[in-house]
Amino acid sequence: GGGPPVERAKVNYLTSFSTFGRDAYVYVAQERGFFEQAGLDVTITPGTGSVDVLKLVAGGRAEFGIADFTATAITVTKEKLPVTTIAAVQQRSLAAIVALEGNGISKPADLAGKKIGDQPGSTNQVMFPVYAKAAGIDPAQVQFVPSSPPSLPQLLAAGQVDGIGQFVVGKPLIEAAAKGRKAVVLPYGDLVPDLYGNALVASKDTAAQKPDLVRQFSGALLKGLTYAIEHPDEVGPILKKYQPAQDAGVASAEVALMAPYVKPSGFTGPVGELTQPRVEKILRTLVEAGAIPDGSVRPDDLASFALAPK
Amino acid sequence: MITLRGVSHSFGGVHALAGIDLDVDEHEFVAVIGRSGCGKSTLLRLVAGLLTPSEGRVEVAGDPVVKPRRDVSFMFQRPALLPWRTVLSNVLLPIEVFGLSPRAYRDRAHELLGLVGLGGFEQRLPHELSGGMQQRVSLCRSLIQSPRVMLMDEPFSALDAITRTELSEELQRVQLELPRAVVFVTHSVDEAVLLADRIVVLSPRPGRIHELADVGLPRPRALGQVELDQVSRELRGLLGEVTA
Amino acid sequence: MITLRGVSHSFGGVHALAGIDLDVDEHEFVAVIGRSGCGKSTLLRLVAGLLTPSEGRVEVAGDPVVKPRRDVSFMFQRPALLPWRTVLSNVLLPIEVFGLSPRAYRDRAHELLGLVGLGGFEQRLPHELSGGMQQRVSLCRSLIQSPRVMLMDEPFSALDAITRTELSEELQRVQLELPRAVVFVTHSVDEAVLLADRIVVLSPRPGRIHELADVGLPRPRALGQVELDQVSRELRGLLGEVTA
Amino acid sequence: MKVVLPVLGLLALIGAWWLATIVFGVDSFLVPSPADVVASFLELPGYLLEQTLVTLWEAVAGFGLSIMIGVPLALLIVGSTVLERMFYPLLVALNAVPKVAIAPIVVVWFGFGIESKVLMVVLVCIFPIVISTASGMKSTPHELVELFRSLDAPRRHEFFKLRLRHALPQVFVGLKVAITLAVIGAVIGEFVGARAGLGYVIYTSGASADTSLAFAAMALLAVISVALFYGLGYVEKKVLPYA
Amino acid sequence: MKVVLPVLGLLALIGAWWLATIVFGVDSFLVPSPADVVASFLELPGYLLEQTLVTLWEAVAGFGLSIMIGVPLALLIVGSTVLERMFYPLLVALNAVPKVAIAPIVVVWFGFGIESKVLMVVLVCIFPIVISTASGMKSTPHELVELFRSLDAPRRHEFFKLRLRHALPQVFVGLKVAITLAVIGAVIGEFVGARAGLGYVIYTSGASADTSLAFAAMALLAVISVALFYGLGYVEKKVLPYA
Ligand SMILES: Nc1ncnc2c1ncn2[C@@H]1O[C@H](COP(=O)(O)OP(=O)(O)OP(=O)(O)O)[C@@H](O)[C@H]1O
Ligand SMILES: Nc1ncnc2c1ncn2[C@@H]1O[C@H](COP(=O)(O)OP(=O)(O)OP(=O)(O)O)[C@@H](O)[C@H]1O
Ligand SMILES: [Mg+2]
Ligand SMILES: [Mg+2]
Repeated sequence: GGGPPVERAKVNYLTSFSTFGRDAYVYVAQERGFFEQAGLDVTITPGTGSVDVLKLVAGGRAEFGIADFTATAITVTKEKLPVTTIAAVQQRSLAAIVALEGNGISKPADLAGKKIGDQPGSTNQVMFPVYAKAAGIDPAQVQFVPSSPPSLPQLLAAGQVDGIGQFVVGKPLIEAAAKGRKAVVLPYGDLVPDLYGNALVASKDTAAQKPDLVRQFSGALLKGLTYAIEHPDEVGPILKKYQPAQDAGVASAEVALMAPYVKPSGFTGPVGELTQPRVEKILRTLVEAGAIPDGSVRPDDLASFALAPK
Repeated sequence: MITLRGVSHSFGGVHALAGIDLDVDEHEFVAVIGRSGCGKSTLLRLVAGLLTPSEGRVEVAGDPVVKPRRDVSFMFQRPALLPWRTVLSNVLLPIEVFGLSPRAYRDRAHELLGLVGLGGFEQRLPHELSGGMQQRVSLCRSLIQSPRVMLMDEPFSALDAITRTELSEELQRVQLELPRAVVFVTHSVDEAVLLADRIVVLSPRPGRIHELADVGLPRPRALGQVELDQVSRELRGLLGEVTA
Repeated sequence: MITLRGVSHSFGGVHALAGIDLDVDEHEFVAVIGRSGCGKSTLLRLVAGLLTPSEGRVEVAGDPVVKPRRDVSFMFQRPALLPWRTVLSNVLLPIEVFGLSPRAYRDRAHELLGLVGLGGFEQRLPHELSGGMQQRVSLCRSLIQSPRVMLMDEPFSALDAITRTELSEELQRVQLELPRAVVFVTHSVDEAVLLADRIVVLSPRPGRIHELADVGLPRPRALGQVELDQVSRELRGLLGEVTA
Repeated sequence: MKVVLPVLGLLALIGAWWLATIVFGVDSFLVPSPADVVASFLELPGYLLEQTLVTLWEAVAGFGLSIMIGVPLALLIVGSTVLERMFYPLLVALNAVPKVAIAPIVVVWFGFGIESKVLMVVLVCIFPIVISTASGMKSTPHELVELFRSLDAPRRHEFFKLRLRHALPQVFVGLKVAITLAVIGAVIGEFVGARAGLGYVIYTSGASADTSLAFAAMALLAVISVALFYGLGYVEKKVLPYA
Repeated sequence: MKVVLPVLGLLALIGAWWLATIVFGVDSFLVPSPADVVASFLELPGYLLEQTLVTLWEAVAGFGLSIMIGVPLALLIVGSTVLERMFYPLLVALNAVPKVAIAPIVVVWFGFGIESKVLMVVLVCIFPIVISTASGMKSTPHELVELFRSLDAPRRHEFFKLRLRHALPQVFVGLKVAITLAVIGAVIGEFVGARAGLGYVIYTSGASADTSLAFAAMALLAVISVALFYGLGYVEKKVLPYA
């Protein structure tokens, strides 16, 4: 446009982890001009996992970030981090155990006696007791080996572990790494359907003092998310434009896989919906799993329902 | 100028010097002779303020010596040149350290180096010099300071007879022009007789001072003079007795 | 035993030695004198195989010298002691390096150290010794090798007259008992006359050999002998001419 | 010779690597073959070189800063036993903190920009500089120290004209250790809150199991390191021709 | 004095830290107060000490191995210009590879046991040992080398009785740098596929946002490092009383 330059609000944003297809919607929002239309000048920085993202948002280095909802709940409870969630990116958790065909794992019950590599503190690990109970196995029979996320695919492919904690959308990546072997994906969402996936987080200060900014940003981001899941094929090339090292095909495939988690079949609410009853349910599940003490946190401590998409 | 009273020094177990009393006048040239290891270098270090005596008192120009002074120069037994500096800038080191302008002393340094036969070696590094040449650089470094007190530890030990004679004469000339207190350690009785007003001998372990002789000969003296040879011969006899 | 033919040596630009011809017989004691920096140390290094001549040929015992030999000992101008070794084990170093048993040579080392007046200092470290004491340790290290050829670079320069005389006499005795080829650099004409069968002088830059004298005096000789003084006096005259 | 031998060594390494991937059938998701790595590089040469420059600049800036802080620190430590006794242990302790673990703190305080990366570089490479400078200065021959003392030289002259100058060869050893650590420090800095740099590429491609790309980035890192190391060697030769 | 001053330094540091957390209101999720850290430690003292021993053992074992490999390597490098020219650059390059990035490969090849951690330690700490040993050996005074040459000493004597002995003070500088790196190497090794050790504690507690516990573990790491460093200093004093 030829109009006078508008002063746009500068915003720092952190992805949940690196810049894979699952986080690519922010680039879609950027590329399609949704942020600009909302009067925002967004700088995207790849995050390095939920806890880091939460600390950086709490520390004021970034206004917004994406973190796993479960991890956020635990961290906020334990460390009293001044952050709040604004929207749920996925309505069902992406957490899953991924194995390779031929490793003797094809259903949740097969996990008994196996070795699982995972990042410590990940949803997969924290929620495993709940998942195991639902699957009817003893969680103590499964051994978790803590490892950094970048090393997980290699450990799995090399057979050092029988399975790894991953997001369901990681399937194409794992299969690419394993050179043609098929991956077996056991999503937590199948057995523990209440859990959210990632959430958009902001510091409590931002939420309290700049609700308009939060609404504008959240709106634009979710518009990007909606566009992304509606046009997965466009996402790969957009991501590749911003992040040349990424594989466009893999990214598009991830987005396609992610679509039913953002908008599960039968889900009628707005994209990003975040409701009090769901959060309450999740907290109860967490208490059950022994991840947080009973009564230590209320849903309002965790989420700004007033700012959540309507 | 220099006063030592009851000075003793030990290194751990080794008793190097014991009960030293010595006075050196303002313009006096004192030669110290004595057997190897008897404590001559230690004595100079005490006067220079590089060592603190275990016992006794050392004074220079009336002040107790607590640390080195700039009006006292020390020429060490070993050349102690900075290996990364050229000959010229080694000679100019005291000037730099004293905060004077090396530029102003450049000509003087060249002159001194020429005098000791090192003209043309100004830009060489120490490792390119022979042992005697290094010693001469160290001599120039000591002379450029024009101090009130000169302490010299075997300055000519690595030099041939001819160079040694030349430099002895030069030193005499300097001393006549601008007299100062000099304490000069040497192994050569001839050299001592040639240069010194007074010769003291240090007897070994623990080192004690024996006044040997006032060399009451007029200056300038020259090696080979009959009177000198005579004094030398007498001294050698005495020396044998004292240091036996 | 030692043969040099047309030997020249340059360091980069510095022409240290030129056209040196020299023969040393099997049992001959040759003293080399010459002004500081004229190339005496360089000459010894060439014979020892530590330097390769720019021109000419060096032979020891009939073989061209391409690298140091174990039957040639070298006493350096500087003591070159290993600072972390005691006096005793510095003296025993050649024994260790030659693969012999240091135990078997312990007594010999003690004996040598006693001879040079260092009895009781066996367990000291070099930095606890005076300059002259270090030089004597280095002398012992050289003597313990019992080599066929001894190269000595100003071995007594840091020693007082008396010690120097004692050690000269000791060296003469050793040479009489077990004669070998010795090349001995010194600055003292008296010492050269006392010890040497033959004295050569090196004139400076570039160093050239001048045969000075066969000291045809019977052994053992003693300092102060009238004949020696006479030879010395003559030599000094000649020396003046050659090195002017 | 000077160029041939290192190249030979490199070829030997690459040959061995290639052979290993073929003969022992090393899984390519663990260690890709040299061909894969080269292919990965050729896919994005411009992008990778850009990232290389980012990392190089961070490493060099941090390294320079480390010298500017480390050498004076070493001077203080040599100059005062009290300071040495008080702060040396702290320096050791600080050095022991795993930088990866404090990276988020550094980012929160210093932001996503180059500052946080440069700080990481300083944190990893200051220690070898301090310790080698201090120990080199302490090893100055006693006879030279005595010379300066006999001249009643000011402390500053003893330090700069003598001890530091004498220590230079050892300082360079410390610098050489530090410069390779500097590169690693930059990479660690880029693991958290970075948008560019080889560390970012490695972290991202590791997580996406793109091992060839990670290896290409590591090869570039190695190239930087070797270049900086030998660049330093060149400077050393200029400064210390006779050492 | 010897004990008082370091303790004073430590107290000053802790005081400054405490003050900072209070006065500047540093967020406790970033930097917990000393009291929180102590409390964290007192909750699990036995467990933490056990983990400390695990890490200590890995670091010491890897450090020992590094000496056993690094010193001979330095001898080879000093002994042969050809080897130096061929393999020094490779060593530099190897050193430049971020260990965090190759940790998975190491784990895949050497398993989750102590071997992979020890290997990591060796990888991080061999370089300073090699370079300081080699450069120390090369700096042997020419007059002493000439002495050995004049004795026609075998190479092995020149190396062991002279050069290596002369280099010892510098070797110790390398060892001191290496030992602090060794601890970090062990921690990095524990970041990938470990079930014990302080690195494991830091990694797990970091991920579960238990910052105080992570800091307690880092404090223990610092204690190990300082202890090893000064232990090495003690050995040095015994071996080199006059250096
Ligand atoms: N740093 C030291 N530590 C221990 N003993 C020492 C030290 N310096 C000197 N000594 C001892 O003190 C005594 C005197 O040494 P000094 O250097 O003064 O002798 P010197 O008369 O100068 O001998 P030389 O003529 O050989 O130079 C010697 O016995 C020596 O062993
Ligand atoms: N390593 C070197 N590099 C350059 N020049 C050298 C080197 N060694 C000696 N020279 C030069 O060679 C000449 C002869 O030196 P040399 O050491 O043989 O003298 P010298 O006769 O032993 O002297 P002195 O009696 O002083 O020991 C000198 O001019 C010296 O500058
Ligand atoms: Mg002395
Ligand atoms: Mg010489």
